Amino acid sequence: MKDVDDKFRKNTDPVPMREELKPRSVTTPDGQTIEIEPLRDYFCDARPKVHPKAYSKIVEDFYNWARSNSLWILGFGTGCGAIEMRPLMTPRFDAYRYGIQWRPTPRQASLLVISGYLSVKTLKRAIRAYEQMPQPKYVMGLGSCTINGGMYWDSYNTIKQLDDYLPVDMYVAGCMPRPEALLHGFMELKKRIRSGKAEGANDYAENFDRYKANQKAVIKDWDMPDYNW
Amino acid sequence: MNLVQISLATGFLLILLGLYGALTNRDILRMIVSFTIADTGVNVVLVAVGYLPGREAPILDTIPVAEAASRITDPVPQALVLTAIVIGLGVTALMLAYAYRLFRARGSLDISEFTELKW
Amino acid sequence: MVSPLLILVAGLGAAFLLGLLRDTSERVAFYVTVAALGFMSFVALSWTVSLALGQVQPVDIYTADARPPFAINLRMGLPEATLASVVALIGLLSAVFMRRDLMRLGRQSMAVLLVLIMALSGLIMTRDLFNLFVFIELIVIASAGLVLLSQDTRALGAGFKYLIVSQVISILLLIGVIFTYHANGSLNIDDIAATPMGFTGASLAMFLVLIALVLELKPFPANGWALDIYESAHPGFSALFSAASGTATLFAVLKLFEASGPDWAPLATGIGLVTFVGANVLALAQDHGRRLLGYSSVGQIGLVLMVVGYGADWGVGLYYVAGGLLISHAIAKAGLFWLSGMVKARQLTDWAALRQNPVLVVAFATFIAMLSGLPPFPAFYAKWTLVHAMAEYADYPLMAIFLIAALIEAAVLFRWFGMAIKREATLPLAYNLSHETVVLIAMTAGWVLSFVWGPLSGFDNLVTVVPFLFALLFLPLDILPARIKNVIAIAGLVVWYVTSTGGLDPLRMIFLTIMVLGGALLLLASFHAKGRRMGFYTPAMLMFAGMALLVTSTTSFQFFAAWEFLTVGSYFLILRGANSEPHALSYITFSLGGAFALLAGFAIAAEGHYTFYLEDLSEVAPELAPYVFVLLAAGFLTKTATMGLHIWLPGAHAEAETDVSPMVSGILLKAGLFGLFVLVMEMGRQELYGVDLTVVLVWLGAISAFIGAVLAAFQEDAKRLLAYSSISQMGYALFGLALMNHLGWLLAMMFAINHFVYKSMLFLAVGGVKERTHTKLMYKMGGLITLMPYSFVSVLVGIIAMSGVPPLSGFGGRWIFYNAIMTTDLRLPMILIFMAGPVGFLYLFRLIHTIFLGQPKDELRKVKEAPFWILLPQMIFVAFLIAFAALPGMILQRVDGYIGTLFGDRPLVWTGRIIDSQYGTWNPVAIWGVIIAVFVTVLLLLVWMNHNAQRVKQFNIVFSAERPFKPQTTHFAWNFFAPYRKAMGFLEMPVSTSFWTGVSNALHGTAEFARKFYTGNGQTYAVQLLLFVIAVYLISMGASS
Amino acid sequence: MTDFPNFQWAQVGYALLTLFIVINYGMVMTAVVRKIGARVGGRYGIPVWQNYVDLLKNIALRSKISHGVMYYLGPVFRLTGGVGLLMFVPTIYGSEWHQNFSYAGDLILALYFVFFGTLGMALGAGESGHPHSAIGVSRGLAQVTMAELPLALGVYALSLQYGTLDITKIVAAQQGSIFNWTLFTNPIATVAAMIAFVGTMMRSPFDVAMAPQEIPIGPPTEYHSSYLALMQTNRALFPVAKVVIYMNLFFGGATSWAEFAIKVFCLYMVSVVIGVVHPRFRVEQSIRFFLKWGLPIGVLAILVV
Repeated sequence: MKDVDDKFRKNTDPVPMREELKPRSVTTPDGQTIEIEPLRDYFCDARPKVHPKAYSKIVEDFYNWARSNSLWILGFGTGCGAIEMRPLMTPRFDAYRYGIQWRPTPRQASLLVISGYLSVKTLKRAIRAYEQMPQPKYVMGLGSCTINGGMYWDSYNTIKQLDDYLPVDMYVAGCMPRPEALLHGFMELKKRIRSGKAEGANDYAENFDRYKANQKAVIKDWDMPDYNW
Repeated sequence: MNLVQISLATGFLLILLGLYGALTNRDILRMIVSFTIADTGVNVVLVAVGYLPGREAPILDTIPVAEAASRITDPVPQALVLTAIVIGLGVTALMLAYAYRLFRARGSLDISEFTELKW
Repeated sequence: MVSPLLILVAGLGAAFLLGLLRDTSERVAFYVTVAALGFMSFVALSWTVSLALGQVQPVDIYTADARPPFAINLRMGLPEATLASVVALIGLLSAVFMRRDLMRLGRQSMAVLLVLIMALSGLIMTRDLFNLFVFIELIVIASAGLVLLSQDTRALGAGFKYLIVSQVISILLLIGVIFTYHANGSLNIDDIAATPMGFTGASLAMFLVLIALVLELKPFPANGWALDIYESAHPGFSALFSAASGTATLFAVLKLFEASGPDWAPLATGIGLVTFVGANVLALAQDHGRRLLGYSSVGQIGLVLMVVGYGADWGVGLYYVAGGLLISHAIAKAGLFWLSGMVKARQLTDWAALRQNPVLVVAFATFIAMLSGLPPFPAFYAKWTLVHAMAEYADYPLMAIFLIAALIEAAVLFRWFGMAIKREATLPLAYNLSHETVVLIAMTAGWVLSFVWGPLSGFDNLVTVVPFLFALLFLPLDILPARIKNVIAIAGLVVWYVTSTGGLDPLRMIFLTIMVLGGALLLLASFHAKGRRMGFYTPAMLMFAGMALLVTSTTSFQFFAAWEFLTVGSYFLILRGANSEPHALSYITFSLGGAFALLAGFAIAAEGHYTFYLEDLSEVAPELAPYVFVLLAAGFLTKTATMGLHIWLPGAHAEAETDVSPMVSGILLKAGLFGLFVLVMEMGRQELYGVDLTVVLVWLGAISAFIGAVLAAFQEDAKRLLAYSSISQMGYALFGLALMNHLGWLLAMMFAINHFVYKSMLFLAVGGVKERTHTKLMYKMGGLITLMPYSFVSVLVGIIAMSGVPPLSGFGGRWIFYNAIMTTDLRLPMILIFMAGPVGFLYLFRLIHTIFLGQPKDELRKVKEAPFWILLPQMIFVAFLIAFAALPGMILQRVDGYIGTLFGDRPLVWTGRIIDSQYGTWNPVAIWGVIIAVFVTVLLLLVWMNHNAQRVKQFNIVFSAERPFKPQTTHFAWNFFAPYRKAMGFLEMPVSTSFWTGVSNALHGTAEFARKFYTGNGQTYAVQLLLFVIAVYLISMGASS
Repeated sequence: MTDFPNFQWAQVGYALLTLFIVINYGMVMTAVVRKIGARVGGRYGIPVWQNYVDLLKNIALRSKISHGVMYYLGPVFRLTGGVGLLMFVPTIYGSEWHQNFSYAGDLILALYFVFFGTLGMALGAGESGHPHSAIGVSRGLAQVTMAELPLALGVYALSLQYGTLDITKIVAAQQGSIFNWTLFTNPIATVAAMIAFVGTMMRSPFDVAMAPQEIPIGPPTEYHSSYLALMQTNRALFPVAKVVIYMNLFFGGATSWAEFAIKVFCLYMVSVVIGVVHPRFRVEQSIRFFLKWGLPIGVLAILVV
């Protein structure tokens, strides 16, 4: 391959750590010098736990019923599917009647809707948002882009298959799926939750290393702890 | 105008003259001279105040002591004048000494040049 | 007894003897000089003592065996003997001080010194007018000679200017003397007939004599020559020139004013006042130490001159007052000039060199206190008497001018003192044992003088008041380690508390408890200090002494003296803070201004009675009462830092040391509140121009409460925030007090207690944090809750209590507040109070949030909990707050009963621990019960559900799917209430700061401009002198006709 | 037990009953209100039991985090504030059962206890370390400084009018006829207080403190699971408790649960109706609003009493 200049080869050098995350030493008011290691000092480094179900099946079923009827979606839109979610709040579709509401903060959300293709850059944010949601939590992938890359299957910076990176509970196919399909997806998700099968968070915790490996394989600039509490 | 008035006028004239001189001349020596003139004026005034027309100088050698009180002029101003002259001399001498030292130290006798202390 | 004439003989004789010595034997000459001066001092002193003890009678010495008018006579009475002693002693000490320079210049200079002292003594003793002139001329010649001692070449010019002016004066004097002689036929002062002022020859002659002598006193503005001498002469000589010459000349002036009759007294008063005011104003712009001393000398002598004129008919009282002022001035000024000899550089800031030697600092402080008329020094009694006399004769404008000038003088002096304490010197101290000894003798003399003067005053001898002595005890004890001193101090306070509680009413009892016992409690925090902590305990105990005395005082004099004690003590305390120099200055200026308002108020109230019982405030003549009320209130409001008079407080409280801030905030402010209590208790409602003054106070309180809170919300500095909050809290207390009803007073009392507790606690907590973080800026902190949990708890309890949220004790205050306002007709001020309430949340939340919550900063990740000793009082306060909140009756019930006896009503009914008013109920125990029950239940519920929560770290926050960058950019703290500022920021407009800055700038500008008047040209000075004489003549003749 | 006059353990039971009724009423009412809002917008809206499901869901969450002690205590303070407020105010006039612990204090206690929860919540939110929490608190506190003012003035006017601070007495004075209500006897004070009411209900236009997307719902942004459950409970309880105060002071109180339900609902709807038709104010705008409208009316109220 004579026509390839070596200088234009793919850069495989590891990305240097962000300046603000590098260990550094600071001087305390008393004049001591202390070491700061931001990743250790600023972030909780515990791994996610696998949370058992409630002791009693009746209670767990009851909880699952509540969970399924109180789906709080994180207001996080990626790709073109984000626009399909808006009609759900309108009189025509009115997802509220199914106990579906939108919350602005991951802490209070239980459903992360990945509404379209995820660029690598957005993936990092999606991972953070997902990990910050309390368990049990659910992930829904919209459109073919999240299933197999869709029309971006050969793109240089989108991920091709969402469940390599996050435990997906429900895919809604289509390009894009219409709001009706979304509603249907929610209904199916509810069924899944009620049946006790929607344990994606536990799956994520169990296979944490695999998920991380996958994530880190595409996210070169990994500037956060392994698990974002 | 009797003698007293004339001498009083003269005295005051000298005082004013002296003061005028002292306050308008910048040369220290001239100032000192002016003050001497003013001093003299004061002395003249002193004597003039003590003068009683028709009486003699208060020298008791020539006047019997018993009559002294009615014949001599008031002796006190005369005594005062003597003292004042002596003191005036002392002050003048001191001023001259100062003038000398000022000139030695600063090479000038202009009073307006010694204003580094102010405000 | 040896003849007093020997004083003169010894001086002259020794001077002649020196002439016989060889030029080379300086040492012998010096000993001869010292021996002669010692002998003169001895004679003078022995006469003083004998005369004072009544062992001998005053004598007249007739020279030449003839009686006046045929010969000169001298008199030795107690005043003469005392002043001669002062002159001779200062001469002796100055000789010792100037030893090296005297030896350098040889025996001639010593002879001149001897002649000077002799002439000064003669000037004091002589009763002959011409003899007076001769002595004055001798003094002039000797002084001009001694000026040459200085190694400063500029002194030559100064000396010559002095001679020029002296010539003019002597001309005036001689003409005056001869015509006075002509008019009276005698030169004896006692023979001079009282001359009415008028366009007569005799009057003109009298005028010339008087004005010539007055000119010797360097009256403002005809005194440029003297200032030049002060600035350039040898400090030892300046001491003589200021202290000895001034003293002697002033006495001569006094003699002549006594002789010339009452018509002339206003002349002295006028010139004295103008001089006092002018010199002090101009001194504001000085930064040269000795020239400042010169201005101060001029001012002080002007003050005495004013007293001489004003008190012409006081008889012995005049000697007491003027003498006290004069001798104080002599000692202090001599001492300061001697001190200036040990300070090499000339700027005021260079006096910082004194810090190398703490004893000298004490001496410096003593001299400054003597000059400013602070207790226990004679000038204090003098000031008291003078102002009372002015009030008696209803000379209010004069009193006002005098007090303002005195205030300016104090500001000048304390500005200087502050510089000496806080700045850095450019050159080290020129230490010399004999110099220090001389200074210390002067200092001792000052204290002895106070000891002698005290009992003569007819009041308590302030030097021997036990708390004051206790404070002084710490001066020698200062070599001990701080901890031992702290134990002594606490023990002292507790013992004083235990022994002095008897017979106090509950109101005073509470104030005493807060001030003394509370002080002891706060001193626990001082155990934290390491080392010796020099100069802390004396001021602190002085402050506590003042407060202890304040509460137990019964007369206005005791009250005022205590007030001055605590003011001065707290000033020194505040000055100890790292950056507190300007704030301490503004504190002392405002405080003394307030104190002078008190003085004026008491004086007017007393109507000529020098002893005035505080309870008689209720019987002040109705036409005076409103003015008395205004003045006293102004004084107290300065202390409580009411809006408008508050600008000293934030800096003073914020910059003070960790354990000082709670003292000056938690305790010291209560002194003002106590004063206000006494004021409204005794005087009740007063009306001025139809305005009820208590209504004005209500408004002031409300404005302070509101604006103080708003300003607090905008502070970045934690201690400043607390300081502004104090203004707000004191506003509430003032408001309650001024409501003039039972519950209002109870409210004020409640605030007094609460504010003491939680403000002390918060200041300690913030101080403890500052000890660790080394900053007071809140936005630099954050997230300290885990590192300093105890401090957090104390701040938490403090802010809940302060904000008035149930169940803590602040709520009680609010409850009483609402009940109090139900019974008043005033409604509009409530609006401000209502507005102030929620604003309190703003600053309180900011305080706790930005320090303890939010994001910890890198450099503060490892800080430790505040030191134990700083925490200990806080925890005691926390316990107290909780107990007081649950059982407020344990304190309030007695106070309530007492206030009930004053108003004759009983608005609160105490049933067990329940408090009922006409309007509502307050059941603290039930409130606690319900809140605790609910809280615990909910908490248990949460723990049951969330016991397994994962503890996360500071950056584990949802950040819009990002992560925080750095703690500094994640901690929301700076300009915390930006939205509020946008809406209400106009309230930040520094109206009162601008006003006071304007006043200060105007004064400084005036001083800076006016001092250009002293051109430095000897001839100009002489012209000014003549113009001054003419102006005075025209004015006085104009006034008399 | 002199501190608890006539205390019987049964009182605790009564109080719990009140609490139970009020919480449930609040749960349903807020849902109904939302449903009404949805119907106005042409939607079907949430089920009326949705609040219960959400509450249960939040309690059922498995993983929880804690930012520290104060964070943990924040919701406790919050709910204690709500429950306490209810406990310190008589709910049903004339009913022995629902006087709660109102003998602990009077109107002043209620007014100041309102801040208990707010303060604790603000502290808890502060410890989470989230700047948005602090920003929300800053806005909320800044706004409340002015929003509470007309209420304070109105209450002052009212207590002057009735000569008492005792809520029961104030309610008693309004019995008999609808025209005895403060609303009619002192309309100015009522208007002033209602301005404060609208201002402190955390609804549009005065809800910039919890702007949902800009500073994701402000102070509670870090709260979740049972913390959130406690706060949701308080969300249902607190407005009702607060409305009860207004009802007692200005609208004749309630003599039965039915009257209670209607009055509380109507009063609550005032803020809702205003909320749905007004866009959000910035903080300084709302402060100026209260200065311009609330303050003068409040001043008028205390001047004309």
